Amino acid sequence: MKKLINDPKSVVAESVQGFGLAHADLVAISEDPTYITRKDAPVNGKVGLVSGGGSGHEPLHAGYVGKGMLDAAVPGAVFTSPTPDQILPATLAVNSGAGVVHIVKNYTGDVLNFETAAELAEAEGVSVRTVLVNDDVAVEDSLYTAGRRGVGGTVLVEKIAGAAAERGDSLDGVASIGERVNANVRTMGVALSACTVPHAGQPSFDLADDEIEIGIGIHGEPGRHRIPLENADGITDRLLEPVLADLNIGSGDKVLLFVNGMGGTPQSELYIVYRRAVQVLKDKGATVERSLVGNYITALEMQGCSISVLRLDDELTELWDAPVHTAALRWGA
Amino acid sequence: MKKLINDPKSVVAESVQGFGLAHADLVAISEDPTYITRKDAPVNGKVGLVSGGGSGHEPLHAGYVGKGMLDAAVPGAVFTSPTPDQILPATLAVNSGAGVVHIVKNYTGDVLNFETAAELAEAEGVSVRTVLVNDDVAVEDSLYTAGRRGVGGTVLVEKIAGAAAERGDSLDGVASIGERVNANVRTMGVALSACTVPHAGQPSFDLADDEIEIGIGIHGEPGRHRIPLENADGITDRLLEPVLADLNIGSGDKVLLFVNGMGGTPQSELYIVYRRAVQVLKDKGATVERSLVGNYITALEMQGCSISVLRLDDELTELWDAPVHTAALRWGA
Amino acid sequence: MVLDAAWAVRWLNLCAEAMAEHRVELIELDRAIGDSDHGENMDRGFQAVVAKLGEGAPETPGAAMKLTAMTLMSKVGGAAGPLYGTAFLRAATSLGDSAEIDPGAWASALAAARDGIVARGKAEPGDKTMVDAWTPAVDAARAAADAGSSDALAVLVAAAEAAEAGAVATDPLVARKGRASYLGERSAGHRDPGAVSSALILRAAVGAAA
Amino acid sequence: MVLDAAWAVRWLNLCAEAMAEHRVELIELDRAIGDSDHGENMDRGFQAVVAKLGEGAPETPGAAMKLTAMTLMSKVGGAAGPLYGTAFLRAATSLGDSAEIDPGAWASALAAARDGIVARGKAEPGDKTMVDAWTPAVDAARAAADAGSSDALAVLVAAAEAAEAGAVATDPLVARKGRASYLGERSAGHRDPGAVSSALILRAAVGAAA
Ligand SMILES: Nc1ncnc2c1ncn2[C@@H]1O[C@H](COP(=O)(O)OP(=O)(O)O)[C@@H](O)[C@H]1O
Ligand SMILES: Nc1ncnc2c1ncn2[C@@H]1O[C@H](COP(=O)(O)OP(=O)(O)O)[C@@H](O)[C@H]1O
Ligand SMILES: [Mg+2]
Ligand SMILES: [Mg+2]
Ligand SMILES: [Mg+2]
Ligand SMILES: [Mg+2]
Repeated sequence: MKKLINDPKSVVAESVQGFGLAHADLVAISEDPTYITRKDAPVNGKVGLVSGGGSGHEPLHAGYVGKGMLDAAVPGAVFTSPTPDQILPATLAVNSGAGVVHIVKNYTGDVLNFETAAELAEAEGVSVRTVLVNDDVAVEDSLYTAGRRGVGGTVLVEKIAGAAAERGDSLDGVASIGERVNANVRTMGVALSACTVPHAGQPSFDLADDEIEIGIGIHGEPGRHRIPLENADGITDRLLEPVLADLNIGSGDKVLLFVNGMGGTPQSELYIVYRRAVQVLKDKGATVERSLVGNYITALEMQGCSISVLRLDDELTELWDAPVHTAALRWGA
Repeated sequence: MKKLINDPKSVVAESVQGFGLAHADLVAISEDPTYITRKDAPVNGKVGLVSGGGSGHEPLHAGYVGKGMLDAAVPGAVFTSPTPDQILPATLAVNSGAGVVHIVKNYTGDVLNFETAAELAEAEGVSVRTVLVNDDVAVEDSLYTAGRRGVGGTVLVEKIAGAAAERGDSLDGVASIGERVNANVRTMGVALSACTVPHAGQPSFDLADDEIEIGIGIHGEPGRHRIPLENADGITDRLLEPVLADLNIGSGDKVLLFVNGMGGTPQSELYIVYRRAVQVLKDKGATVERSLVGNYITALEMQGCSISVLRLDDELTELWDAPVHTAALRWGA
Repeated sequence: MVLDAAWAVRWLNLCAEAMAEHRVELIELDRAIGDSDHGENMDRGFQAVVAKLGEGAPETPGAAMKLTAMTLMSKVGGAAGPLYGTAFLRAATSLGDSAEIDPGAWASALAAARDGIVARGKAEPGDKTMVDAWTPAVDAARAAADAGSSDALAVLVAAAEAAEAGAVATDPLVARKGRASYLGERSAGHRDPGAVSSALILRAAVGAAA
Repeated sequence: MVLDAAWAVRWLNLCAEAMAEHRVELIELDRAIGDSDHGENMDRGFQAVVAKLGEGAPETPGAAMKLTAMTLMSKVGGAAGPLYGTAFLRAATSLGDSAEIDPGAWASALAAARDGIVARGKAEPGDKTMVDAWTPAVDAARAAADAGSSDALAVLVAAAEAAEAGAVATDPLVARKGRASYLGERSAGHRDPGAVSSALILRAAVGAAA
């Protein structure tokens, strides 16, 4: 295992410290328990937005703390959801009295830990609503399973719900915007190589030189199936097809197209995938109104990408365009 | 070789097309010959800024085309400098009459091709000044060698010279600001793994599991020497030491600290390096006034990083802070 | 053999030893069908329990288990943290403040723990989770206690053996809960890491009484 | 054998064949001490030359070489593009519009080409660059021509052989120019890719005359 780290046990703490030093104009850091808040939190009268999850997905979530997006991010150990004793103080720290929305990716660990923290916060008199993100079409959704995972769509939920909070929407309003985004976004991912969790010291799975994993998540879990390496257009078609089918995208639809790198893929390759995805959407009669291309929700140094499509309406577009000023996403501010 | 590409021969063309589609609000694309211009080029009365070089360093240079930075970017084949028949029309396209500055990384190929293009442009009545970037302390600088390479400092030269052009500086003024940045910035890099040039199909060099290359450039060239893997703090010290020595950084100096990922390194690791670099600078009595942490000048999917330090003065700081709106760097606009 | 506070402390210390010893094995199991963190999480959690116990000895087995519940909840994270936290909390509640645990009370505590895991995680037997270790353990402990065994050790042993067999029996299952469920059919042929750590915990209970 | 326009066209086509055939070898040489693109660049450049030649046959050797210069300049990029572009341009100028090249004129054209490379690249013999193939080739061609050989083939052969020996002789050198110079001492023990492609070009000139 080759990494620019000092010790697997100090990866999260040291990287959060570095992040705090580099972005001291935007965020404040709590070291024990670990969480990151907007520097000006709590913002008077504004609904607070908290997200979190295992580390290793950077810039998610700390990179999205700031004006127009999250009020707090709560990083767990690498690929391990954080604990209530981190989530609770983060929630209290960003509550201005207007209540707090938890944006939670649908994994058993995240759900349970945020659930406990929400109960404890309610017990301290803070109203909490939870938006569960579950946009991954690679995973079967059923009552009898853990349900679909939260992946790329999380970034879009955080941005758009963040804009709703910033414009002054109520607690229920912010939560319902977040749910609307989640209901209209779907994602599918591919890995060309695995990632290595620092304390594990070995790649999360073994892929032959001519194989790729289709339907991977963001935790180095193996995907749904393994196929021989294909060219970029073929892979793009394969990822996009179930996404568009599940969303029933067709003629006249306006979408946001998000091509996300898993951490170890050059930007040039993401643009090659993006190019093909635009062609496919155009062929379906849909219009790409907004785009995002880059490493926004990653799995350490994994090579691969995910494609997310969000069906836009005027309000979602307006909220997407609203000013945002965070370490990883910035415009209009 | 595993890449999200269709064909090694179409990598640059398709990725530029995708880039153009994703950033149609910012840039216009010329496909043959290949170059990217600011959408509103030429900007009336403003000195034009053109940079370019081999592809594979994305977001450099296309990602820096836009308000407050470059007017045009000219991408060559992967790791191959572009030709005069690309550079010349790009130069003509962004000349508003105020002349054009070429920002050229110091490699034999870039220097020769830009030199020819500049001569041809002058022959067509366009005044051209060239700013040569050569910030890499890994390489010996002497009249009898090819001289130091242009690496991380290029991003800072492009941003700051871009701001000078945007505020209306003259041709000579913009060039001299660019030269001032170059004179005050030094960089050193490390690779944990090699990259694979698409048409070569094999990693550029072979590194054992417990080895790293110190003093690498951005083209997958092997570095100056190979050492056993060290921890992040040790590597940071090793990179920073010659940078600070060459710049003679000491008590009272104000600097911009730029920790750059080579493409395949997780952000969390870059922040661990950044954290240590801040400590070292603080110990020397220097103040980190501005920072940049992320993948800004890459070598495809190489794992590793470079550290650049720029000695700031009030004017450089002001120009760094000036509004910029490009695909990869954006603030204040 | 009496199952008192001293036994509980010995047990929890042995849990920590077991997690440290099997850390890599649990990471490897989780690597195959999950995200490679289970061994790291359990090791970190039980080291914290040991540290907590070092600050002052709990007076009853129930108090020891409550302290464990709170510590695991705040140090483990992931799915296992809240599930084990709830399990230890429910067991502690079931035991109340009695100074010693008799076989029937132990069987009831195990049942309460298992019910807590099910309440939070919604997994059924056969879903390839830690429930597949706990459910046979609960049944075996209950049967041994009902058979009138007044030998606490025998009840502990019955539970541990059943948990171990339950963990082994997860091998062919297709996961329907937890992270392994994302793999669908590909999850078959691997042992569930949480079932294995559950068996380690119940085996440590035997060691503490032996 | 006369070195006329037809010979020049044959020569340039053979150059393209040689670059295609040695593409991987040149990439490998550049991978060791450079950035893995030399074979790709030369192959792309000479394919473009062949395409250009297909649009209409040049009337003189000089015209063929000028067309080659412009094409390489606009299609190769990197260091090699401008260097070979200048080399062919200077050779074309040296040859003027004569319909046939005699041995002395060929030797002068090679010298002009080499001087062009040196003027642009500032490399000296021994710097481990293509100059180390061109300089012995120039000397050998001049010597053969001065020896009064009226046999053009003998002059071409002398140049090619000297270039090949010159390329081999770059093996132990430490690079002082071009990308290999960044490696310092580590560049020793590898052959310079540009010296090898130069030798291929001069060998193709022999093939076109044989
Ligand atoms: N819904 C559930 N019910 C019961 N146990 C579960 C459930 N989900 C996961 N588990 C258990 O948790 C274990 C994984 O724990 P761990 O790796 O620490 O958490 P994570 O899956 O969040 O990485 C699984 O092996 C399984 O036994
Ligand atoms: N200054 C120079 N003078 C002469 N030849 C040079 C010089 N610099 C580089 N070369 C030649 O160019 C070759 C490399 O060409 P190529 O790989 O196509 O370009 P790049 O180095 O830009 O990738 C070297 O092997 C060397 O022979
Ligand atoms: Mg986990
Ligand atoms: Mg090159
Ligand atoms: Mg796990
Ligand atoms: Mg090269």
